[in-house]
Amino acid sequence: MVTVTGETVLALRGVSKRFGAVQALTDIELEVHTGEVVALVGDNGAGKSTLVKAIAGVHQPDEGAIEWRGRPVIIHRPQDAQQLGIATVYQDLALCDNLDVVGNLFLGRELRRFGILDEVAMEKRARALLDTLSIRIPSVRIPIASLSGGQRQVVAIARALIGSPKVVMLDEPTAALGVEQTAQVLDLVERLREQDHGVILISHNMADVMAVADTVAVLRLGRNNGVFDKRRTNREEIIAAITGVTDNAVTRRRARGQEGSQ
Amino acid sequence: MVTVTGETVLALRGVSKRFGAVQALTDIELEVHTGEVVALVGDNGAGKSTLVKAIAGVHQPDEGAIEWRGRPVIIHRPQDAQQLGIATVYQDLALCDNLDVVGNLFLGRELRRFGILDEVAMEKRARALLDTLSIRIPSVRIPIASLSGGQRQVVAIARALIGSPKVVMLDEPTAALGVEQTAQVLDLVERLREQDHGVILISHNMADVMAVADTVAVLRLGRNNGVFDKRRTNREEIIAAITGVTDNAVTRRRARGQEGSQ
Amino acid sequence: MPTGGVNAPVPVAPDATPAVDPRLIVRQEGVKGYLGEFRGRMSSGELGSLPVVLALIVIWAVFGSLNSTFLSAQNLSDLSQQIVGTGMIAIGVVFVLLLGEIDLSVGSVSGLCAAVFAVLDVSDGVNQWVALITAIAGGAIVGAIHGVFFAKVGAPAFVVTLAGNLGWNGLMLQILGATGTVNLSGKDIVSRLYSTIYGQQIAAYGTAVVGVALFLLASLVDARRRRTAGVPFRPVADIVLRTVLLAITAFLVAYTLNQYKGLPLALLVFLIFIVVLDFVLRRTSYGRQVFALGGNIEGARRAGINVAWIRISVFTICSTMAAIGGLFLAAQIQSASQTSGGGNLLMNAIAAAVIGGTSLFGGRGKTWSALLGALVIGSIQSGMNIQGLSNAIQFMITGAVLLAAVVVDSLARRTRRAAGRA
Amino acid sequence: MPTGGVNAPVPVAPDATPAVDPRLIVRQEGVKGYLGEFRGRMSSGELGSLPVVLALIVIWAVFGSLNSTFLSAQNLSDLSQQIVGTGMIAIGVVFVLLLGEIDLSVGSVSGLCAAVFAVLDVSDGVNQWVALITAIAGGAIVGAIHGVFFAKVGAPAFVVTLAGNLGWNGLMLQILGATGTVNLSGKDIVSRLYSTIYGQQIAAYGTAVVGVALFLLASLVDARRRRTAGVPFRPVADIVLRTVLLAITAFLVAYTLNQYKGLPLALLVFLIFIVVLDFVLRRTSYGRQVFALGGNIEGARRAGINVAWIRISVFTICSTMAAIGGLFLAAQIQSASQTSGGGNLLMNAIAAAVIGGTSLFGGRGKTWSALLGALVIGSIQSGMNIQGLSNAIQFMITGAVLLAAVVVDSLARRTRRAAGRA
Amino acid sequence: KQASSGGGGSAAASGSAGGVAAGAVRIGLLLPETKTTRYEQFDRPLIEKKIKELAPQAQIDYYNANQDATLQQTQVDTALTKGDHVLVLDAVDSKSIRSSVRKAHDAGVKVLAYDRLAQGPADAYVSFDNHEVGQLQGQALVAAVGGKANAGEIFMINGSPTDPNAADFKAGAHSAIDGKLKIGKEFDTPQWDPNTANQEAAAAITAIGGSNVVGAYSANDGMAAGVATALKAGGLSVPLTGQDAQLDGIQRIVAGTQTMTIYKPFKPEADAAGEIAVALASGKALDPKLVPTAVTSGSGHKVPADLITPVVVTKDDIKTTVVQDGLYTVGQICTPDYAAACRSAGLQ
Ligand SMILES: Nc1ncnc2c1ncn2[C@@H]1O[C@H](COP(=O)(O)OP(=O)(O)OP(=O)(O)O)[C@@H](O)[C@H]1O
Ligand SMILES: Nc1ncnc2c1ncn2[C@@H]1O[C@H](COP(=O)(O)OP(=O)(O)OP(=O)(O)O)[C@@H](O)[C@H]1O
Ligand SMILES: [Mg+2]
Ligand SMILES: [Mg+2]
Repeated sequence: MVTVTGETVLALRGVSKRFGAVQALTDIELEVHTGEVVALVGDNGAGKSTLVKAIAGVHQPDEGAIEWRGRPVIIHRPQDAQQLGIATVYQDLALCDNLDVVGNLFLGRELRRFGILDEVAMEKRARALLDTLSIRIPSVRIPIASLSGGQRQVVAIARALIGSPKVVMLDEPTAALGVEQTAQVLDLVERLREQDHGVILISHNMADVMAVADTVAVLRLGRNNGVFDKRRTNREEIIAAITGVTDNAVTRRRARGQEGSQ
Repeated sequence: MVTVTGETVLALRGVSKRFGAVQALTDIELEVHTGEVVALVGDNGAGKSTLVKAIAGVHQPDEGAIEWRGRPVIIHRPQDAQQLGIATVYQDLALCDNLDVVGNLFLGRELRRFGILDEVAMEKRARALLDTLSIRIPSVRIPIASLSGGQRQVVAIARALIGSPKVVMLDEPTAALGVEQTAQVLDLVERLREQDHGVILISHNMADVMAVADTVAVLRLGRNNGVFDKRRTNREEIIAAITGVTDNAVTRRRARGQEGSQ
Repeated sequence: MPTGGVNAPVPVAPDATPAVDPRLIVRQEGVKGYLGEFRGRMSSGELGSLPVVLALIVIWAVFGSLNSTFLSAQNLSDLSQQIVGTGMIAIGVVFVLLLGEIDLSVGSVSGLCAAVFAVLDVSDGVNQWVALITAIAGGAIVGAIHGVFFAKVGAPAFVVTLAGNLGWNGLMLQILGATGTVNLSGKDIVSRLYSTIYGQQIAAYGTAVVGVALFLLASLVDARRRRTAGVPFRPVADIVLRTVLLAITAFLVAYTLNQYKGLPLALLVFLIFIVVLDFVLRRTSYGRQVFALGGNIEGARRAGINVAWIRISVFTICSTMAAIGGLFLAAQIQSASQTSGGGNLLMNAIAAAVIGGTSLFGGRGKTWSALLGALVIGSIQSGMNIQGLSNAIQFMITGAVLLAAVVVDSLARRTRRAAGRA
Repeated sequence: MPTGGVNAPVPVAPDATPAVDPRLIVRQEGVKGYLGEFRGRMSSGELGSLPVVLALIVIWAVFGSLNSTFLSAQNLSDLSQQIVGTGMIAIGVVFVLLLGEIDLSVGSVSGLCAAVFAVLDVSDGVNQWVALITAIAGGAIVGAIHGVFFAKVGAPAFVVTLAGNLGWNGLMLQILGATGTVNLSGKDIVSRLYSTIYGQQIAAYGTAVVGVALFLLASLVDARRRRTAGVPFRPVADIVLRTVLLAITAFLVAYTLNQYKGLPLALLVFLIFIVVLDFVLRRTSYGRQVFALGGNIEGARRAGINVAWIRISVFTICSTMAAIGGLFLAAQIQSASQTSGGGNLLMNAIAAAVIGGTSLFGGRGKTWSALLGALVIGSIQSGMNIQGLSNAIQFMITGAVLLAAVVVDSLARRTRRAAGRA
Repeated sequence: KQASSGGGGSAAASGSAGGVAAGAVRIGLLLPETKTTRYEQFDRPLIEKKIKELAPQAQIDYYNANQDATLQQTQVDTALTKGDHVLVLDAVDSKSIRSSVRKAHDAGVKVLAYDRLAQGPADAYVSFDNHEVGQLQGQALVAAVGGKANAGEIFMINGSPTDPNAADFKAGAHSAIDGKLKIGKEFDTPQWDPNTANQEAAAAITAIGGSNVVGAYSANDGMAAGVATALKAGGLSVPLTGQDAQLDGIQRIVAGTQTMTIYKPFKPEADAAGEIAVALASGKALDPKLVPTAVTSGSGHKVPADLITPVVVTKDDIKTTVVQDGLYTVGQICTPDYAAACRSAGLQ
């Protein structure tokens, strides 16, 4: 349906995932190309985060395959995904509350000097990184537990950028961010695209999605519900796909929109 | 600066709060009237959540007083706030992961029958409540730990409505919500106003704020930075107050806005 | 870029009820559905107590095959009494574990209260009921003291109860001081609580019938109410299946007990405590709040729960149960001595709760864990006794069996962990 | 409603660096600032080890005033050696506690390894170095076994190590079997590790000087690097103040030791272990990952940390330290017996770690806790011994002192809890 | 005495065929703990050997209560379930075992109180007198201190406060020491722990003042290990007692760091127990030769008894006691570390 120039870096083929009595994902197909920003949208509980976690190695899919640069790979653990070059910002952030900002940013890939942690270099780099994201954090040496929601989210985003990932997955990265920080993150997404990275962006904010996405993939009740090329679609079409075209939600919403603009 | 008809139900007088080496709040003044929606806005880390927690009894202010219907009150613990009639949706939700949806919704105010938990009545009421918020939750008997981010947020919002609060404080209630759920929550806020409740709404989404707020109070770096009457202000003025007028952020932003619209 | 429509406040039709989630895999009715669900749970590792029961069955089979006396009615009947003391203490431990805390004083407290009863009743000649109530109330007060230091002063429960472990043991030694071991008369209420065995066939069978009938009735009433209220309910076939399973177990136990001497009062009291406290945990606001505290203390506090009060009460319950357990243990050997509450009692009580499936990290568990865990530990002990090995070998085998029991459980839960929910 | 400007992607000037947060209350330079910060920390309850040190000073003052022998050089020197065995084990426990787990087998493992050494060295006449290495490696293997059952099979560490507690104790009895207690020769490496005391004045003072100098040097080098890199650094006045405090402590200790026999090798080895493992925890990726696991396992896993490997290694470290501690304890009585590793050793080791300030809930603690906690427990024990009270009274007082020590700590942390961060 | 009682034993064994079907004799052996070497190392094999000798078909069930009175009670239950005819019962707590003894008695099972006089209707008793053990220790210490009695003080390291037997040793020792030696410090040692004993001794030495210490009482050899190192660390060489004749204790005596230990000739005790047990199994009245005396237990029961005298072992009579009785060989005692000391003690 969509044609993009870049090479296909990541592809999902018929991925399904069940939790107990809930079939969270059914037969999901998804492709991400280099230099492409794929927005993954869907209602609450549509399965977006589950999909991201399946790619990141947090959950193993029950069925289906994940392909990396055209070759099927098995991602058992988050390490595997990282080694492939997939960086993830989780919706629940998954930071270690007891570590300080620097500790969290570099967790698992600490900078070392003679085999010993190079705190000075890490601290310097951390400050630089946070500054580009326009966030004020009282000190990079206070534990994450004492940061505000938005400050934590920025730390989680900054963390994803520390390795040199090929594909970055951002699960609602701007949910808790202020206006300026949101702009910075969107800017960052565009910079990632310019550097030929693949990006999966999950967001409920249509304005953000329309601003940066190349492709919009819609999930509904754990199933694919359409992939749209940003240039050839509009907001209404996507919202219709999110809430279900068969459902009369779209009609209702249109009516409301007209009412609202009266 | 702002004149509202309703009675002043909640007022803060010179509230300050310090955490270790961080002065999170300095001399905050705030008034909430019955039937008024006060939007509390500010940059990340501005101190919004800290303020809400101070009112809710989670933190004790170091200085300053909280007035309830004109009389100073001391709120030691969350119970105290609840007894006054203040319900709070926290940014971090503060749900009990091991309890199911019903358990969380009614926590601390369970419905009883002959002194025993009335699970049937609670389950029925829970379903009804979640339905009005348009959320799909597989079952109200699964533990909160297995819900999606948005589903949890809706549970937290529903919980605040179960008592019959006089003042409702919502700390970024729509951060993780889908388009339809967001609309429902905004709708709910308006219903609360119609019922003459006071509402404090924290949000980074200017569209939401402008849609439902009567008054917009801006925090910046832990200090009051202006209270605006919605009818007599505009988005740009508020954003300027958020990012700091003395700062040149506003000018920069305007320039960008024009660039963007070129 | 069009906005408006999405974020603007919109009136919602009150009938905008979403249909049932289509992704929810609904269970079929009847036995078939039951089996289907069982398979589903098995693959997702949500088997509850089943793995422990399985481990228990394996333990019994092995010891039974090594020596037939193990499965004799007499030994099983003895076992059913021997587990009561530790089991009672383990019930209290379950409460504390539900908070995510630990109580290291239960051994000492049980010894202290046994000593208080014995000295009052035997040495001081106080009325036995007064002695009994003093002993149990003493346990409650001890628990409240722990609770206050933990909840109000904020000292870690581990250290508070460790201090209690020493302090109360000292107090017990002081109380027993002059005389050392005090033998009970054998005719007092506590001794009788243990030595009474209802020999009539009807006692055991009757209890089984009443228990099963109550269960059936409660299930049916609940299902009816739920159906009327329009919320999901358990189908009748399902209720019948569960009742039949319960009935088989109950009658097997009653039959075995009747083969020897009959229904021991101690076992009956133990079961009553379990059922009542299970009810408290699952069906009252109090119990709900205990679970909430174990799940997320800050969440519970913000929900307006009086955290300090719940904590103090839980420690009080724990020490009270320790006191009751201590009385049963004293009744078992018909004396209170300086060794009371010592030895492996503390570890056994905690291990019983943990092996029975109560999490050490709070918020997950049930009083039935105490029964299951005490059975596992008691069975290993009993089996070892019958084998008559040297202590060195016995310790090693006990360790190995304990490990095996918990490995069975862990393997069954594996999938669950993989899903990040354990 | 105008939108555009806010959510649209905008190029950001790379120099859009926010200024330093104006709300950060910056400390003044020099002693005044130091005191100011101290007051601030006091009021917000972030005093680190200070409350425990305070509790320790109170304990010493009280026992010292009751009986002057308590503060005699001889007693303090004895104390400095007596704490080593338990302290070494407590270091290992700190590691496990950092994960939020517990190891109940340390007592048995320490006894097992002592027995292995004694039997190999004395009874079997193996080269003492081989015996030593076998014993310590044995401890490591035991720990790895626990780790595998915990990390790979997923059995709760509590039960795995409880099983280990029994099993390894059985193995120890088996190993000692034929002869029972085995006396060390008194000339072997292990005995000498304990009995060696460097009598020259220079030994203690020299060690103190070297330690203080290294601390000063490291602080200065670090401050210089930080200043060059433009990140916040500790002002020189501050470094000097800390160094002076350290120097005073170090020289007081050295002076006291020299008053009696000199610097005990055991104490020196203990301090070296603490410093080295503290370095591992705070300055290496490995240590960082241990803390991360204790803070948020799922977070650590998602950060790509090999959770299983860290867990196994931590349990290996813990058992290895238990083995080393066991050798020191055997050296203390110059024999390995069936009671080795029994008694209160397990509880004392865990209590030492917890009282020293390591959290039972993971993610917070340091190896120095082992020293502080072992000192508190050792001091109470020693003070009680000097008083020579009856055991009943002694237990009660020990419990009370333990409670008092932890209450001091808790009250100091109160504000912190009030801020919802403990 | 040994020979004659042996003869009586075999007579009883052959007679047992009448009482219980030959070969079906089941004897339960219940020992209290494993932390002291003697029980599993000596008592168990010796008693089993004797019983096998007298009644080759006999089946012996072994239980060890691991110092836990409640566990011992369940073990008695198990023994009754298994159908043991005679229980050789070494009580963890001689008082609290009463209900179990009565239960066995009611079930028609004979109880031989071994080593410790269990309360309740026991049928026979074989033992050393705990009080006497303490007394012998005390006397030996008084003798060893000798003329220095007034030059300083001793300290006492008693056994576990939760072990009723420790109280007997303590009382016996006091009866010999009080008035003859000055006791500077006295400790009860939880769980007989040697490391704790070490710390207690160090504290005592500090408190009394090194040069003022003229002797040390340790209730058993295990704790004596800890006391000996503390004395050594304090640069002291003073008399030190012990009990149980553990190998390490004997070695310390050879090396001179311990003065004495109490050797309870386990073999005669165990042999007597074996004989009486087999005799009890026969169901007939006990031959008075087997139980020459009688004692009254704490519960007021008169129990026929055979009391065996404990022996004090010092450097001089190692050869004539433990070595002669085959408890240890000279080779076991005189390991290379002790070779020199052994030679000077005349052992090699
Ligand atoms: N660990 C789990 N156990 C059981 N069910 C789960 C689990 N995780 C997710 N689910 C279920 O799977 C469905 C999809 O959840 P998911 O978190 O992927 O939604 P989402 O699209 O990210 O929603 P949101 O926009 O609210 O974040 C939900 O119905 C949820 O209840
Ligand atoms: N418990 C705490 N300990 C220390 N500092 C804290 C604590 N809680 C908040 N702070 C600090 O107080 C400041 C205000 O935090 P707050 O959570 O109130 O911000 P906020 O306005 O809600 O931001 P956001 O929009 O990101 O949620 C932050 O700089 C934060 O670091
Ligand atoms: Mg999500
Ligand atoms: Mg906030």
